[in-house]
Amino acid sequence: MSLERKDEHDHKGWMESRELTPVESVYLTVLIWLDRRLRVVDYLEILEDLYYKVNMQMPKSHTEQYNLDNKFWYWYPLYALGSFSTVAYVVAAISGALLGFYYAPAAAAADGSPTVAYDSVMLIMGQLNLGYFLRSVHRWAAQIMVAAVFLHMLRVYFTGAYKEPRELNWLIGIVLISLTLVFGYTGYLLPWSQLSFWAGQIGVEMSLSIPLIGEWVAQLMFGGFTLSQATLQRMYILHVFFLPFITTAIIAVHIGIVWMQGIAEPH
Amino acid sequence: MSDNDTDDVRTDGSGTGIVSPDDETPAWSERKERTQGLSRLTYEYFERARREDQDLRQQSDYVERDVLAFPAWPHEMMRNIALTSFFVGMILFVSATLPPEMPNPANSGVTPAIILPDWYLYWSFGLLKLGPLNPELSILGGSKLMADRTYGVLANVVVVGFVAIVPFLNKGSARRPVEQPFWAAVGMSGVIFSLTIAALSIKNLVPMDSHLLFDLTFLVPIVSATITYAVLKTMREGYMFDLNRRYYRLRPPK
Amino acid sequence: MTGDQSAGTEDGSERRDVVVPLRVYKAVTVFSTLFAVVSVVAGFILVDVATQRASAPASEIDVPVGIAGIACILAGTVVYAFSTRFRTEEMGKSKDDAT
Amino acid sequence: MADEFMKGFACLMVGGLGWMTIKGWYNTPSFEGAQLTGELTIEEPTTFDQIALFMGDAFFWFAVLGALTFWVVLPLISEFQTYLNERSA
Repeated sequence: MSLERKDEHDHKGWMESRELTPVESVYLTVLIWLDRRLRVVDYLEILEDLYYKVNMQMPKSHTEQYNLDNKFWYWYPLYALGSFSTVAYVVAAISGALLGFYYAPAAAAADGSPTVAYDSVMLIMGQLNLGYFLRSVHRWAAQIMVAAVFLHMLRVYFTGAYKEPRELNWLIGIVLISLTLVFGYTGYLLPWSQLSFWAGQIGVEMSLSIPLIGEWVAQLMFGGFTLSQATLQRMYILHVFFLPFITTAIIAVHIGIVWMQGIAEPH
Repeated sequence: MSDNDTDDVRTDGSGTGIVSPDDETPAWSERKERTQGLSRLTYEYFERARREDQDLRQQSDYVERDVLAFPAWPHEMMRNIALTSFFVGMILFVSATLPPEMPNPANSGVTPAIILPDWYLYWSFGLLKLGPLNPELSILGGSKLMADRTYGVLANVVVVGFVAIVPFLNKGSARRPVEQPFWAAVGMSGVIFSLTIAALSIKNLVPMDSHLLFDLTFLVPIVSATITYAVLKTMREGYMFDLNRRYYRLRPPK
Repeated sequence: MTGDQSAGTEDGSERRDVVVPLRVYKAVTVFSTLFAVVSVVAGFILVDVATQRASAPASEIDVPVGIAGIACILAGTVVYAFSTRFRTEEMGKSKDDAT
Repeated sequence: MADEFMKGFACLMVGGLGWMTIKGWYNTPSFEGAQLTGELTIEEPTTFDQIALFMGDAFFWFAVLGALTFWVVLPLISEFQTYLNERSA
């Protein structure tokens, strides 16, 4: 900005030319006074300018071109569900990384006595400053991410957005939704509480009942046919090492394809 | 809303209509030979959209970039950032006010009253309880072809598999549910089934006779699909009626 | 939109609209939002202090501070609500688009 | 129209979140069993508890009545008014 003062709008003259109630004129006078001194609006205008400079480089969006805004805007929340699940994923990743400083996947006994894993979660919940909030954010972000992913899939289904040329992205989406569920399941087992233990039992039985490869799958995923330390260790590594890498990569591909193809809007 | 009452032909809310006034225009019957109604309209709309996009790009004020539909940046992202910040606020609010519970340590000796995964796996858990539907083969002397739990795992595979092949079953350019009542009805039955099967998986918590619940699990989706189909079909007829009226008002039959 | 102020719509709901220059509109939006956010947060902090984070028995609540807190919250709300009557030229009311 | 939908939806969301929070605090005795609709978990409500319980009910009715107003009542009234206007015109 130059040092020269811009031509200011004659607020005083303008206000006198209007029929304003006393309250309104006081209100405006105060805000204009603040504006003259703090100039916050100037900085926001720079941002606005930047936005429009970028914006002008782009072709018109469909809604702009066909003036659909007033008809479609209340569906926007449904179109934001994809980004929303990504944001929830990021929130869960950050809080999960912080939780990782305190959690230890150790000594999975099943005799009703608290294990190291259980104790570390109790420590996070009870003693750590804001620890309960951290675990709470992680858990809620996960829950909400799953819900958002389900709703995102429904939106895509009902607006027919999976059709040509987006079949591939639909398939990738199904892989992602499954990964999200596995993410949730492995995380559910980590505190090694009663719920975790018995959910783990169901998992072992499910994998054992797969024809032909059942025993092999149980060995691979759960480290045996009964729940043990190996199970907890595997769930932990799946949850904090394998799944994050795989899921992040696939999310990147998923969003990249959306980026290239554009968002499919119903007409 | 108000568009329906105006006399000029506005098919999608923008300027030009699909009916051109000259004699080169194919007759109604010729139009009808290709497709009709909403799908026809959609086709026209897509064609024009593509053409205008093409024109815009060729004006070369724009950066050369192949956008097939709706640019993700910045139009979509700006909107999404605004909306998602509300959602993140919601996450922080609920996590500050409602922290998670912590049950007792794992104990293989005590079977808890409730053995459940998280809510989002209820549907999968419910599919494991479809034992009564497992076919019995008389050849095998009434014994079942596979164990009930194998059957349940298989049901999961079938459901996910069906969802996966949807894009290859449902083709065409129809987008809105009203354009494709059948597929919307299928989707609706799927949504309702995922809810009823989830209810089935927690049947000891649902205050209802378990046999009735089992039957309802399969009946309710079918009923809701029928209702959806009927409603959408009716809406579609309404649109068609409106389109026809406008068409004939413009070009009255001889 | 006739003139600078249109009082109410046809269905009789009185709602005052004041048309202001764009710059003033921006100032109003930015500063009223800022003021509202700050005073609502401050109000909650005051209420917290007055009631010792909602743990004090009823007799030990610091009444003046508590009332000041609630007044702060209300003031923020009122400022924000008041800002919605200002708009600039060519800014249609959303209701006009819909009908 | 869209405006009305969003307002009703906002009422539903705000009211629902508030209701869920209060019920989570006061009406969820344990993880096993009734969630949000269980028995009161406190014996002698203090002033703050009473305020919170009242707020819980207020949120609930705000959600229900707010959504009803914007989605049902107001559209009905405007429909009725246009009907009356058309008749008188």
